[in-house]
Amino acid sequence: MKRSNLPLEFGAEPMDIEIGPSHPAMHGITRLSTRLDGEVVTAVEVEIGYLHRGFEKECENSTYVQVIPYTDRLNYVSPILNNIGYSLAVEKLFGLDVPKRAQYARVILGELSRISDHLTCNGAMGMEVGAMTVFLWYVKAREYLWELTEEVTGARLTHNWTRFGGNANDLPDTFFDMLEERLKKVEAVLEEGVKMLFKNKIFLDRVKDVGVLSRERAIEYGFTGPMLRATGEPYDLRRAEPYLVYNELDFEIPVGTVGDSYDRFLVRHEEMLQSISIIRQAVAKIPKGGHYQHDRRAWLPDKTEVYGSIEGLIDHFKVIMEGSTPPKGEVYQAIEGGNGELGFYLVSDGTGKPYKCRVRPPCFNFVSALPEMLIGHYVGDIVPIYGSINMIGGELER
Amino acid sequence: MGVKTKAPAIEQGAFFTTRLDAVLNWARKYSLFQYPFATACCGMEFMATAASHYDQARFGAEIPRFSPRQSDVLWVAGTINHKMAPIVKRVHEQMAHPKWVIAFGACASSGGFYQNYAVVQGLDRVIPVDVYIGGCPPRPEAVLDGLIALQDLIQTRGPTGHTGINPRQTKEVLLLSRQ
Amino acid sequence: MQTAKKPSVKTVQRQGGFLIDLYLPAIIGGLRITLRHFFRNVITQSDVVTISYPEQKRRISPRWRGRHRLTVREDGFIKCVACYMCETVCPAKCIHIEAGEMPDKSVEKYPVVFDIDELRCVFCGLCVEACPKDAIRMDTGIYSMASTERVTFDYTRNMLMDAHAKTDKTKFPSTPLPLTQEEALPQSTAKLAG
Amino acid sequence: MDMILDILTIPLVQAVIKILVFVLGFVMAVGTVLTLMERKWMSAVQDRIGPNRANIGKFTGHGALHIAADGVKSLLKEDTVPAGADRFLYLIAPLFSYFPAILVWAVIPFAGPIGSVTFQITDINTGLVFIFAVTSLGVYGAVLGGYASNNKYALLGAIRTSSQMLSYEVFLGLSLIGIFMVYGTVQVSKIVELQNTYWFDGLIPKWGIFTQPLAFFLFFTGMLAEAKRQPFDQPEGESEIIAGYYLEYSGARFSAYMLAEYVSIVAVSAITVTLFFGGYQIPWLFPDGFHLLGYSLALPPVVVALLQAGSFITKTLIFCWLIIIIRWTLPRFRFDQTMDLGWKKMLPLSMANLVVTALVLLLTA
Repeated sequence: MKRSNLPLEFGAEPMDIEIGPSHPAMHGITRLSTRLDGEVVTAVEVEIGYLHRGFEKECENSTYVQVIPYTDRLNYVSPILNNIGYSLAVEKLFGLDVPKRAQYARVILGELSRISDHLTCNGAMGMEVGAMTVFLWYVKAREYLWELTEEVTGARLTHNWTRFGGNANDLPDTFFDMLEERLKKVEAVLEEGVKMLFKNKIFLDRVKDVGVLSRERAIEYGFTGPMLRATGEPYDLRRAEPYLVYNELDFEIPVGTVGDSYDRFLVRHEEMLQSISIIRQAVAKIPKGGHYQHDRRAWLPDKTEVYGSIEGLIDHFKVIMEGSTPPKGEVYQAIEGGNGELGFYLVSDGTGKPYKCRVRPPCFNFVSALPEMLIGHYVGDIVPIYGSINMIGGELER
Repeated sequence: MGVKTKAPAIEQGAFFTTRLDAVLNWARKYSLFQYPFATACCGMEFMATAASHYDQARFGAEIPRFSPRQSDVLWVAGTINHKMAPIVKRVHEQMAHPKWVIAFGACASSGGFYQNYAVVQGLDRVIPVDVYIGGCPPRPEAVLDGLIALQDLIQTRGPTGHTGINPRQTKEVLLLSRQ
Repeated sequence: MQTAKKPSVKTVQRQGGFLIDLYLPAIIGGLRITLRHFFRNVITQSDVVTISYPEQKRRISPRWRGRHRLTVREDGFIKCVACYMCETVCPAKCIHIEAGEMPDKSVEKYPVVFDIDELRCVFCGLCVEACPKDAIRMDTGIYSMASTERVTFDYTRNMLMDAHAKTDKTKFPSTPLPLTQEEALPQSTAKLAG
Repeated sequence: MDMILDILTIPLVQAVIKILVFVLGFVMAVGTVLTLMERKWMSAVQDRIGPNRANIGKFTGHGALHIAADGVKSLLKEDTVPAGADRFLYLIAPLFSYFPAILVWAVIPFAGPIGSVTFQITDINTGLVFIFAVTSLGVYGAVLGGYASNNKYALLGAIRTSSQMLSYEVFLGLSLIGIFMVYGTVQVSKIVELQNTYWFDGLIPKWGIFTQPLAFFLFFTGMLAEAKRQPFDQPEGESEIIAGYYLEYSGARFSAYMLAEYVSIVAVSAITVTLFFGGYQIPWLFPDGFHLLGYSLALPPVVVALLQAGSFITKTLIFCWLIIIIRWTLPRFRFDQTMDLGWKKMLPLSMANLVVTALVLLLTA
């Protein structure tokens, strides 16, 4: 148990209190064993594992394409980003090229996913300090985006949308018809959120200067994503190690100055606005063309071929019976997920199933740093600090 | 596997329902305080159901009470693994009678596609379940249908719900032995 | 590997200062917004986004992956040829097929048993993609399954074919991916068996 | 007939009737309805519809029947007593939470007197002091409940309640001393009557809000804290200590706590209205009718009393509504910030208010 060196107030007896695993502030699944001196946290131990679902073991027993639905459920607030990360890793293994249109489509849906992730996180942070209304408005905005993704992928949350060599289906016309209207609605909700929270002293008092982690400590802990950027380090994989077509798009990387909950909140807010701008640019630039490039080792041929030719049918059967068979080798591919660097490390032994599939979840590092962030703060601070790290059980514990 | 038919309808004669019971059950079904035991992805859809677009509150199932004493219905939304199972059981035991349980989504109902060492293959191996909602995760519409199904159950069966452990009537391939 | 572009950085603006320390301006500003919502919703209901679900239903995407159906040929026989593709690709292992032969050899192979445990199904849609015969689809538009009994989630072949008969094909046109066999074969003379 | 009238003149009988009408007929009824109205109003703020499904046949009453459903259900729910609880205290604690919210009504006038009949349960001449004495009892319900539950969360809630309520009482009292000074009395009926005097030839009434504007803000904030409403609901602090001091209560006792919260909202509103918004007074309405700028309209005393009661009830309801809307607008303070606000900001401010009031009175006297 990590302890602080603070002397006990009044020499009172400390109180041990278990927070979680089922506690409104723990998002369901983490346990904090805390020791309190009055209301001040003096020691914390984080226990995780309440949502361990054996993701990596499941991957070893599944073919490459069967893993895609599992990745949906890693970070279940921004599933498409996981899809994209995993597919990029497998495509790297294969050496596949993805059609330009599919890449743009991935960027568009990926950024929609990022917005929905940040909406949930910021809304939940509002809820945890008592601003329930803001949370419900943010969830309402998220609903607008989910309708959009549903239009493309056929599911609200667990999309299973990317394939090796492209996407399962193309962006339909209805999607583009709805998009601009929905983005406007989301912007309106964000604007309301700004008015409700951003200048409210009560909210600012709750989040300012709590959970501070310096830039150096954050880097030592391996922070990435909004948590790192809030400390002032402009590290964003979309720029640092560009993938897809992010090099063709303009956006700014928001950074904070202090590295407290408040900076994280602001960075996420600004990122949503940047994502909206990225989506607008991508929609203007998206080329015509195919959404899927067939490679016979990777995934199914076009249905026309399957129905019409014996070679197509054999390819189809082979890839399903044996799975996609990438060459032997190992790759690491990381993308900027909702929470930070979401990396997939794949080892292929040339068979249809991954020999090893390891995920680098961004929020594992955040949770490891939790004791350092919490100790010395009040009980009431646990909640907004915990909310600001956006712990997602699915990717934390896999 | 043989042909399955629909679940047998609840036998009307088997339960002697008086007028008073009907009124009491009516009250129970429109005042369902909930304990959202949200662990995973389904929790997101639970939020969506409670939020403005679907507004679960219309059915009187508002007010998430995180104290098991004060809640009537336990929504188990998300995967329950072996580490979490005792906690669900404990929360269920702490709930004041009458209480009901809704298994929300594939993972809670049956383990979903996590058929491995970590995951409990269905919540009904740990606590009795009154309503199952299929889907991964279920759409909010499905959730509301589940809630309506629970309300119907309360109206017809009264406070007991499904007594005892639900018989596992599916002939699924069990990868794990019973816990 | 693409080359890294120089990032443009924007420092977020932290709020603070005397006006904020007064509490009241922000409280009044917040109240203005909530009151606007309140009065709009009480008087005209113009902001209310709620869908009164059992009575009102939202339009769902034609691509929505709902409960399965098993399609049939024009002569009414099941299209499925029991090739086990869907069972193989299913990550949830929720499909169970047993193949059989017709005695008169009019059909080479067909599913005697085709069960789906919809409670285990994760609605990923891989079975639809994996089907070489366009025999299984998830475009029934049935998005809601809830029951007090577990058995009601076990769907047999006949129940799934029944879902096909009941599907409103105009409301949910064929998904772009599985073209029908007839569409796919305008130039081919030989029909595949089945 | 004469006998009935005779009985009605006995003060005790009058008091009992008044208690029944005011407390049961108004306070409890409004408190109960507020439980539903909070849900409906918060839905309106959040772009939702809110409860509307409970029905008898076709009748739903826009959700009104949910009150009945909630009431019946909670009576039927199992009454849990946690292991290790102090059983006696645990069982009686919910009753204590009602004391302040109900007793306060003893001194609050609903309308002006008609002859010798007053619309006030009792008009003790230390009314305001009585209100203080009673509101400070409110802490017992929470502290006993939290202490007796044998639960650490509940205990934290209880500790928070006691320190919050005790601290806020201090400046609550100080902020009201200004009212004493301005009206020169602590008798509630007198304070209300004096709020019907006017500045500028009968144009602007001397309501508390105009004579003591700063005190109003301080008092209202303090009262929110006394009622444990957001932004001061740390004792219940839903997101961190779950339900605070009533965490372990279920069924009827839990509803008792919930209802007590709403009843205390009504009480808070009524006190605020009485002291700062003229109580039952309608501007320019005197016991014999309206008088404004030389124009006048004579009214019989019964009509005046009815108008006054209506005005009092309307004002109270508006405040109930405002308190609920505030809850769904603002985040909540952290516990130590609540204390900071009380001791470091509110207390000096209320003292400053006293000094300024005293100076002004001295100069104008």
